[in-house]
Amino acid sequence: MSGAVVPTVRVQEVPFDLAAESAALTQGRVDVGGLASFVGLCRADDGLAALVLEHYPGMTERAITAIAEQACARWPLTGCTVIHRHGRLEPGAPIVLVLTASSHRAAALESCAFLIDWLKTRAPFWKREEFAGGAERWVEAKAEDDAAAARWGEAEAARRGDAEAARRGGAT
Amino acid sequence: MSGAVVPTVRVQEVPFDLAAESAALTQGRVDVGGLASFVGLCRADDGLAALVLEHYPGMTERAITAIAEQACARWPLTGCTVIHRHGRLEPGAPIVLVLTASSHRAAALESCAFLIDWLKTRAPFWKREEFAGGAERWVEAKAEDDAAAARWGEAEAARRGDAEAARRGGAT
Amino acid sequence: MRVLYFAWVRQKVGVAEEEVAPPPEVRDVAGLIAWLSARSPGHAAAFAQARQVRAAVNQEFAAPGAPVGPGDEVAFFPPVTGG
Amino acid sequence: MRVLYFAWVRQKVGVAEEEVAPPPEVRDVAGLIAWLSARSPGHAAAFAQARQVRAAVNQEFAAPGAPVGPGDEVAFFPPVTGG
Repeated sequence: MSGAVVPTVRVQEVPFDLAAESAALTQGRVDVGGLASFVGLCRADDGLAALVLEHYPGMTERAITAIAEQACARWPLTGCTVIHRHGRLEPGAPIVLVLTASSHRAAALESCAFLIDWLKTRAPFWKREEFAGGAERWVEAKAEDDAAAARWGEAEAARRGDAEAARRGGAT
Repeated sequence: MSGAVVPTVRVQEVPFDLAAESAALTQGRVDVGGLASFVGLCRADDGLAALVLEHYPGMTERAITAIAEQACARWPLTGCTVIHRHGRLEPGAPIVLVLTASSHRAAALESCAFLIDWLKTRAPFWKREEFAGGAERWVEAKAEDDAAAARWGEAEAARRGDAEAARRGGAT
Repeated sequence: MRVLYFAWVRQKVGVAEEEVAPPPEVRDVAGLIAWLSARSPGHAAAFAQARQVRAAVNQEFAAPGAPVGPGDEVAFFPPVTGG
Repeated sequence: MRVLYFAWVRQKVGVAEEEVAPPPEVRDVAGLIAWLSARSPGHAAAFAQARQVRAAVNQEFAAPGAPVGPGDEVAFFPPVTGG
């Protein structure tokens, strides 16, 4: 880890405040040149009525923190915030916020994309879709998300000592 | 142009409101899966006291609108907002906001990075740095910014009929 | 040993968590899965598609060969889908 | 023809804009630069490093060979630095 920057990670049921979180990374500072953010929202695909996000209290926060610390080590960030909601979320609701700040815009933009790609494939969440007619379905992990995460160099991460990445894989 | 999405472009002296602009692209909608944003801020490098941004009223708005329309044609966006400030900005002040919304996170993230790279090299702004001691200096265009913009495929843009890109280059 | 289940693995097993005391020959994640599968039809159904089940030991992702023992917290769940 | 200057080009010329009526043989951006350079020491200084000066005709970036004529709005400025 590069030392100074400690990421802010929260897993919560309530909505997050993009403006307040942005201000927390920039207010009173004169060394931040770029602030990148990504907000993931719930879409109403195929008549979706709600998305119910289950998480693993304790492990989910740990896994996200490990990913965020990896981003802080890989890019020269001045700040990093990841907030992921759980519980029942209706279409239009914000689900996840990733915020990265750096002196340089490329570091902020790249680390933000890196974090959201990793959250998709590594953060311990499970999504159940509830449809208007009463049907339910567990969302399956997507191959395209694995591909997006892989472009950040899983091999390189393992070499650099990311034990979690090295141990990744199915239980059987 | 892909038709539906008309980007919001503003060049203004007053600050912008990230939360309000984000809400404008998502509120009441259930088709937005991802909202990417980038805020560029004024850093206090080398004892900088202020950055004075000059623009070309009329042309600056036109050039940014052309770039934003290109992003809307290249990615399946549901919304796109670019706000660029001019005038005297002190360290810590936000300078530029790029917001892109899409059903898919990759489209939002990529188009946001594309827009900020292009703004750096194509938007008609000139920056004068004022230092604590009274010294002043015009900021020169950076080769690294040109390289960042070039990775989005200037040649491809020209082939697709982007007349402005084709005509790019020095006056002499 | 505390065992937790999430998402459809939890639904099939029928409980979110349980305390178990497997015999000493259960040494790793794969061995624990085999032993748990014999506890009930629900457990058997949950682990029937074992390739679809992921594990964590003490809140870290774990491969089938990862060791497990008394006092460990072991979790089973489908592939994760965050973001 | 309306001519606008920005940033250090404006500072060297000494005015932000001016109305000019170049002779008919001034047909393009390069010709206009040559003609303007003779108007004053300030103009000459602004265009001395001509490779550092960019142009726009009617608010579109323009190359040295771009045509200019009466009624056009022509602007000269250093390479842009937005963002």
